[in-house]
Amino acid sequence: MTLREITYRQALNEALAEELERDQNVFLMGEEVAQYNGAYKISQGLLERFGPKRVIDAPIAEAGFAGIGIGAAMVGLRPIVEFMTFSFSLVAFDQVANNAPNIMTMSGGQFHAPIVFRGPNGPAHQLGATHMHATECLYANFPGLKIVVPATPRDAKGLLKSAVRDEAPVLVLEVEMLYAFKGMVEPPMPEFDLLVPIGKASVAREGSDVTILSYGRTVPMALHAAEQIEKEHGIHAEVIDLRSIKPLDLETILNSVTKTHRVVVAEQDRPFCGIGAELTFQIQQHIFDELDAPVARVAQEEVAVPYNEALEHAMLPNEEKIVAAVRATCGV
Amino acid sequence: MTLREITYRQALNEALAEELERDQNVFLMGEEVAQYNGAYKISQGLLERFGPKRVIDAPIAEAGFAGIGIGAAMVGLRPIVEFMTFSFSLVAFDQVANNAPNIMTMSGGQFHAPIVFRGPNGPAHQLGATHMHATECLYANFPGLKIVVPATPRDAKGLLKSAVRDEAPVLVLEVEMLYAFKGMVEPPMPEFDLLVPIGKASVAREGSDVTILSYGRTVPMALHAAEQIEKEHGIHAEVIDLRSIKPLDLETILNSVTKTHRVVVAEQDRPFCGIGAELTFQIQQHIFDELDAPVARVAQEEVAVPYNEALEHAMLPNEEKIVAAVRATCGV
Amino acid sequence: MDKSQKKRSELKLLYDMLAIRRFEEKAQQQYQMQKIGGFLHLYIGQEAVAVGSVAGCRPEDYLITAYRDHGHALARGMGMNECMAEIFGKATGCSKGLGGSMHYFDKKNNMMGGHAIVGGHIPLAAGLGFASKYRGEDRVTLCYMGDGAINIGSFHEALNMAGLWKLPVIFVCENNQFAMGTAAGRSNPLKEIVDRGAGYAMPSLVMDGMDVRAVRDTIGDVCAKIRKSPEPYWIECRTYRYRGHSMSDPATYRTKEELEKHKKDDPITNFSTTLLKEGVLTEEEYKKMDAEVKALAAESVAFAESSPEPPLEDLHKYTLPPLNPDYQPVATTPEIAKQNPFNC
Amino acid sequence: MDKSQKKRSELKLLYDMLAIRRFEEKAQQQYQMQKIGGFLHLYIGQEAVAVGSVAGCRPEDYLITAYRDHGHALARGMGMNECMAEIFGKATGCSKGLGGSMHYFDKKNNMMGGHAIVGGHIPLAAGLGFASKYRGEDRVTLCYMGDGAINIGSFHEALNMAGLWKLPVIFVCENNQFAMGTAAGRSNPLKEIVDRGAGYAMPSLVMDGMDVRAVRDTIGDVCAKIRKSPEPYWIECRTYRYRGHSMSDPATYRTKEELEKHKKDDPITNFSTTLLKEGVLTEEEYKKMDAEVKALAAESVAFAESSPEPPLEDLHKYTLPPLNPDYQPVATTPEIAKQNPFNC
Ligand SMILES: Cc1ncc(C[n+]2csc(CCOP(=O)(O)OP(=O)(O)O)c2C)c(N)n1
Ligand SMILES: Cc1ncc(C[n+]2csc(CCOP(=O)(O)OP(=O)(O)O)c2C)c(N)n1
Ligand SMILES: [Mg+2]
Ligand SMILES: [Mg+2]
Repeated sequence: MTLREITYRQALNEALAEELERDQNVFLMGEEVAQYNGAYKISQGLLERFGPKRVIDAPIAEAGFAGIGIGAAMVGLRPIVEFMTFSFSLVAFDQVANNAPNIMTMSGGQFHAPIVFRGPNGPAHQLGATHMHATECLYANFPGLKIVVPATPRDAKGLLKSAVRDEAPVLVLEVEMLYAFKGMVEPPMPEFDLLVPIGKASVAREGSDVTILSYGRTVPMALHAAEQIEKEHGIHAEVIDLRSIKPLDLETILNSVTKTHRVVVAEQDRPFCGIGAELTFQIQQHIFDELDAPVARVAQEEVAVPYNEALEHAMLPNEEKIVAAVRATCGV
Repeated sequence: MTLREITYRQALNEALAEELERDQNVFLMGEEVAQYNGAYKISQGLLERFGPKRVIDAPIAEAGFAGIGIGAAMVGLRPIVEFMTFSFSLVAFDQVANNAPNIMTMSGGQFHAPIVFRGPNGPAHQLGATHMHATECLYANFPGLKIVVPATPRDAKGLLKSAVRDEAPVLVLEVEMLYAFKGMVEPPMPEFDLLVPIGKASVAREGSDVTILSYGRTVPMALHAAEQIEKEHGIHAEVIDLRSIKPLDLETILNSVTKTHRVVVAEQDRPFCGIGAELTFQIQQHIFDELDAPVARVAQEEVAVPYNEALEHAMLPNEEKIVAAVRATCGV
Repeated sequence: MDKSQKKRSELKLLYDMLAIRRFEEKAQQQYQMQKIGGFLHLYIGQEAVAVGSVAGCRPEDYLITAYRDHGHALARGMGMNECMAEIFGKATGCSKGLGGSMHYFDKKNNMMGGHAIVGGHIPLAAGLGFASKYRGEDRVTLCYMGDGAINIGSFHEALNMAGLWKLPVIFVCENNQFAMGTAAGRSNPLKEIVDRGAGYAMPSLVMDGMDVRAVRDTIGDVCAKIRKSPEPYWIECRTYRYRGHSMSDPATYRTKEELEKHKKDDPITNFSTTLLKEGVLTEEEYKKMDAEVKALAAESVAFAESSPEPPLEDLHKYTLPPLNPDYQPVATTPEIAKQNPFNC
Repeated sequence: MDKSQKKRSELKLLYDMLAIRRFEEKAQQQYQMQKIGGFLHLYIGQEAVAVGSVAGCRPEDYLITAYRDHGHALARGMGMNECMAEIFGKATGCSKGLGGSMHYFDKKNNMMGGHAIVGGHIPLAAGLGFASKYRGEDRVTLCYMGDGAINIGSFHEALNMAGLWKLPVIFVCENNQFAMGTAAGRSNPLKEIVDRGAGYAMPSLVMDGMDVRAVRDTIGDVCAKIRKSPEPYWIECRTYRYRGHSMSDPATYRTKEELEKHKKDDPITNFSTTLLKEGVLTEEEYKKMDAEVKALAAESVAFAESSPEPPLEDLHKYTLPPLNPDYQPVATTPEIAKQNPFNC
């Protein structure tokens, strides 16, 4: 099997194409996904290949088309709904968080909604206060939703495909800042059907002295920080890429921390009731005695995102902040 | 000054009346707040007293009237917007979380939105999966919002009045299950202008062996649990009523834990990325070495709320679960 | 349809309306006896809408509505037992006791649920219509909502897209004059609710929701048109609810006279009188019918009471559906694991 | 107005349109030179709408719009310097460099902001109108939105309430034919966008957005009516954007011919030609005017470049406003502290 180097964007595009090809019930709906080929060109060429019945431009009506997806999913279609960004999912919040995951309980198991909501999520560049919301911790609060955040092209493809096959509503939270990023991926279908399991973290870098828990945008930051800290301070950091926010792969996390006894969470979201808070709770709950230092977190600052570039940089998580947190945690 | 015993409902009603009386710019808007006197009768008599200009029935359009409130607040009115329940604020999520708190940053400080969003929030009784959302951890993730959860009639009155006076958008998350609950409160205006400070927790019960962090619905549960555990096991639990979720009164929390070295969080919301997770992070970050046991949490179970009463009881936090968590934390 | 078939079908309309009313009277009584928790929204007065419209469409057509859903469920063929058991929260309920009064679902009868967030189900209805059109089926979706629901965003978004994509959905506004205590004229600026369809270039009709035949025939005609060439309709259906919004509402926002006036236009009395006049029904038969549904309603309480609670062990069972067997996750291959994706 | 006043005011219309165009051309150039980050949505082609409507209302009337806000800001009297500095993210920007292109605010000019969530500002506009009516002022609010914004829920909710409560708000739909790449006919089922007003029983008009005098006069008339007796209006304003949706959009969804056709109807060329014909303007004066605004635009870049960045220490300054001095929190009194509120 020959691997190819493709971009994260291309990987998502392949995933969509393969799933549209595989199952007539799969369709893609969202703003500008068809004729425009996607605001971020994730759906490039799909309208031409699959036609306007399967690749559908929607009006600006996120709650409406999210709900249309849920309704269609209840009777057996497999909708993939694109939010141009997940910041715009906030106007569809009730549909995503209150309808999709609850249908199964409310109907006593008669109906459920196998739907994928996908699109870029979290920090981008200079888009201001309303356009850069990292929504993972908001949706993670709702039982019945699965949430994945791919950090590599391979995971982007494999997790999105798995999401389409999953029976639960799955949020695929993509990272705009990684769309152009390249990585090795198995050949496309029919040669290889790449399904990355939802709920499994990956050890992106092995290490023994400290665990950096990262996902999405912070994975490359954490890896670079780990390199630097090894060079400059001889500290061997293990970097875990969560990949799946829900379900969480607690086993991989706890194994790592049991080895390193120190944790830095590098999260792309806001801190208060964020992913880092949850990880900290679960780690100390399960292996309190293994912790040699408090869990540290690197997250956004507690402010609305400013437009100015320097202030934006100062408020977002970054490599230097991770390095500093690791040093503080390890006392060097 | 003679204290009176009034209900939580009456206390809220007094707060509204006093603030409407004090400032012509204050108005109350929401579904059924006027002619119907409020779905939960919080606004009883206010239409009659202040007239239809100040007490306004809105159509079922939460995003719309939340936004109307924000717009009016930008130019100096002081809106109090009632959500019939905060579960219905999910359809207004973008307005509450993305407009109200961001206006100040986006306008470089020229505008801000001194608005109060209030209404019952969190678990009620047998209302099913869509009607009982505890939204505190969702909104707490957004910088620029203040969030209070009164647990007593006095706090209900004093926090709501402070919220109206605050320049920030403030969410007053009431507890439906406590509306009929009675407590002592200072006399009304003009005799006494009761303003409970936002951002200060209260020690609802002193103790030395373990700290139970509670708020809203879980305050009475925690107090009862504390009584029981003292009687049955001789454990002296300190119960803290957070009152304010944001800003958090870290000082009071850390002082207590520094004394007791053990913590149980009793929260009314869902666990994943909930209030307990954030409290745990902050406690271990600041006083890691003071903790003799992992922080435990009692929260909702990770499921959509079932209608059936027994299942509902099993999925919500309750006294017995708090007792069990305290016992486990204290090893008895 | 021959004459006896016709007679049977007309009698069934009456029977179904009567069944709904007796069922709900029983439910109300049980609520007052505190055997039922949560909210209970009664449909009494509006029975002709659900019964007539169900009679006007086919069993495979999708039905979806708000929380005031008992009428639609029973009209659709769901049994009183499973409906009563549901509000008792029992395992034998139509939603296994997990949904309650506001969430009656029945897959086999294409009852796509009662839904408790005002307007939240209207996009789902468009989604059902979308699915039918996607599959090339001639199914129609009937989406019911209240007069208060036409003011919320999801209503607008769904109707706009249904209109744009010509989805086979009938949007039926059950204008019972009030949203809780808010008279319809206090929640929208329209002369008549039917006018709202103009904003979506949608064919729009008014129908008399107190006349079961009129409802049946109108829905029948519209369904026939839609099956030939899919497109959505906007129908204002004028009706009235006799009870408060929910059990906790004394409905002081209207006068006794107003209520009495509307009760004089009762869909059941009206229709039974007509059938008596037409000689399709005798007083005797009517009494028998009423006794029958009353007995069924009483039985449903006994059924509900004696039914088991959903097992506590099932608490986590309905949160996440099991994985699809055709889903074969692949673990990271060693080749890939060796890659250094971020060039460090 | 005497003749020379009239001349001045007509020339100002031209001047303002030209200023917007030259400002944006400069901004576009700076963006291409990567001096500006984030999104940049140009208003070029639509200038007559902002300029005409601002001229038709009073300075105290509120203006609020979406992210394509440069035109409204400049028309409203904001300076090029503060506007250019804003997209450079500088402390001297109209929103202190914290808002960027999509968030131009100016309190003293009653510019209530550009807003980036489609439709999210429409309820705020209703809120501004609500405040004016609440206070008994005769202020009007002008709320601009795109043709794509009329399909989202917040639009519906805001228009419904504005209609219901007769709020003094003019809702101006700048129908520039596209929402990003979606032609208006692909996002709503209406024959004409003006028809959407019927769903709210709202007086509705079409105006030619390429004719600055027509816009001014229409808005002027409507404002006069509203000041006498408050009520909202729905106005479809037909216009066209020459550039892509934002700087990253090559706008391949339309033909060159279509674009060229619309450019022939250019609001600036049209109006300057008229003024020349009418003898109100000379070629000479026009050139001078153009040179002047070009110089101002160039200067604004220099101003923006030489302006300071907002201080890093201010990062937390705009998250929470300081407490109101009339707010006097009271600590728990000892009497109350002794109470045992939960009876334990
Ligand atoms: C989004 C939302 N807001 C508010 C409510 C509370 N609520 C439930 S029913 C109702 C009135 C609805 O009236 P209408 O649509 O006319 O239906 P009817 O009850 O008359 O059948 C309200 C306000 C809700 N369930 N959802
Ligand atoms: C709720 C929401 N959904 C999507 C977007 C992304 N978006 C920004 S502008 C735009 C098109 C809007 O078109 P229109 O309303 O016609 O305004 P125009 O750009 O033509 O001025 C879209 C889809 C957004 N900002 N907000
Ligand atoms: Mg109604
Ligand atoms: Mg447009």
